[in-house]
Amino acid sequence: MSEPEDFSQSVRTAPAASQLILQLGAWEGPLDLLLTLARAQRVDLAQISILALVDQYLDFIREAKALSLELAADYLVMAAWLAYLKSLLLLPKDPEAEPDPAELALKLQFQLQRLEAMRDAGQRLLARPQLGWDMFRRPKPEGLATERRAVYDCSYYDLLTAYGAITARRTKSVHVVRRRAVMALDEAIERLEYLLGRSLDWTELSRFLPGDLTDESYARSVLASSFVAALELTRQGKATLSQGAAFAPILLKPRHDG
Amino acid sequence: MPDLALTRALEAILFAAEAPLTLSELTRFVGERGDLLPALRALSASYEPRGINLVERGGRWQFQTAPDLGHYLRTARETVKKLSRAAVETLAVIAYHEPVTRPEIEQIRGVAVSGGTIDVLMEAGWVRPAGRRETPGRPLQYATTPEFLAHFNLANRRDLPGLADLKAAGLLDHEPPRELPLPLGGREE
Amino acid sequence: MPDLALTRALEAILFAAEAPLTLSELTRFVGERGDLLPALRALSASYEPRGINLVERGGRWQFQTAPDLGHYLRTARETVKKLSRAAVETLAVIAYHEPVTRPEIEQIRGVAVSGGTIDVLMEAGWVRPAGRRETPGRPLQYATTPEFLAHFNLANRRDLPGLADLKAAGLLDHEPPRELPLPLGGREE
Repeated sequence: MSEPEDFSQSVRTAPAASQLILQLGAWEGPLDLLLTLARAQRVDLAQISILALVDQYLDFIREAKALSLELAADYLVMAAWLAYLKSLLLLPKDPEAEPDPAELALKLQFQLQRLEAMRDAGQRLLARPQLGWDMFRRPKPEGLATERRAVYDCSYYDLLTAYGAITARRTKSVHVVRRRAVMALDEAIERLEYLLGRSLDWTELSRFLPGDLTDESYARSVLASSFVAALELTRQGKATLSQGAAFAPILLKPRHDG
Repeated sequence: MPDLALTRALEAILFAAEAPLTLSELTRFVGERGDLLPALRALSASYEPRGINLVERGGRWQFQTAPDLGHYLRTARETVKKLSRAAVETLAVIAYHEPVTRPEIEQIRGVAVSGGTIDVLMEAGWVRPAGRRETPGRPLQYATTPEFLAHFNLANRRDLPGLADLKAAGLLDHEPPRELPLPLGGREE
Repeated sequence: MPDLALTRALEAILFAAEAPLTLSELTRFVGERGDLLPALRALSASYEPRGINLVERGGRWQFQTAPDLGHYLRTARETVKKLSRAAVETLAVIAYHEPVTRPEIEQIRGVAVSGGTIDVLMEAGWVRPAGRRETPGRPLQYATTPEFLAHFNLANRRDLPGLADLKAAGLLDHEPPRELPLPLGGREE
């Protein structure tokens, strides 16, 4: 083998701690380092001796410290934890021990196996055919058209109500005031003045009203207009008004001296 | 079919190409392999019955969907829209007074009718242009369509209730009020 | 092959589509025609020897070039961005354990996962947030996308390499109740 070996190869062939130290910084944390050490044992991770692995890790940390290499805190925390695990594993088996050191060792083993499995899976994924490298899709597909078609919602009721509303509005807008039967004031004045000129003495206002008033509303209009006409003629000095008491008949007499 | 490996390569190249390719462009991709034309022709023939065809257009080869399948590449997605009040009223006026011109609709509604309102009704398929009125200006008339009758479940226009019916049904809400009309201009909604 | 007209329609639709299509999207274009799956499978089989393949990836159907022909097509194309080791590992953890929370990813990898790593995977369109875990703190979960499956030519998650073995070995179990108090390093990449 004349080709320069890659690092993992060299670990496998010569798992000396000094060589590992040269690679410090190549690991993604303590678990990664542990996995590298475990692989260096060249046994199935399921069969690995956790005790031997712990020793290797502790040796590595010790040597690194001896070389005054900066060690990240988590490597030291892991070292402390592994030293603790090692002491538990070496003590006579205590069935009451909590946590159970054998179980802890199994969990560590499980974690290493799982990390290795995931690392392997990642490589197998990358080895698969990839889109944009092995397979290609059409770069400029024409695309599928989705036409948005509006469906209008309008019920029969809506339609009829709308027409009802229009009709109502329309009748309103063309509303014509019905021509009511009224006697205009001008007409009343003219009429009263004429009739008054022919009378001589006090005469009841009602006597001046037309006698054939069948339309009641017209009759009221005539009465009102004639009363106002009487007031107007009095103001003009053409007539004199008199009333004996409240609600008594209103009397009217012409004045000729004005 | 000639060389299967060549045919597959041509297939993949033409599929992934950004634009139709000439013979010389194809040669650049597959390398010198002799005359590509027989392979392309065989490939094209093998696609003939499929929904995708391989065609030559002006010396350039390309895949395209079979010309008879265009209608599958579109789909309609329906969205329900509520008609505006102006549109419902306009529709009602057209239904009751058809054929009716736009000025007439405006006069009846007492409001200017925007072109968009009638467009919406035509889009809905309920209103159609119904010839021109033979009066000065020859205004366009509008009428309802058979779809209008179908949508409102009417046998014909005579099924529309008359004013008396509307009043009886309480749809002609109130009688014209007794008081004088307010001295207002055009009343818009 | 079943109904030729249906098969041709499916072919044309999938060819023209801008993105892989689900069964229900296909149904929208071809109309109600019963179960499309047998037709798609037959069509897919008929393309198997060709340079273009019809494949199902994460429930979505698409045409793509055959994986062995990439070398004809690469020339003009940019090479796939190289993923960092941390990103590849994180992607594998998410794919094999999904849905998985960030603390779980960190537990498995033994390293704190930088935000950037998951970002890169989300930007590639391979990973998506997949709701929150209903446990204290309601941590966000991550899962892979159909594009992830399509990118790595996987029909579905069951096609993940070695998945069955890993499952059988119990390596995909969410660990025994108590996790190891392993310290997480702050370093990654």
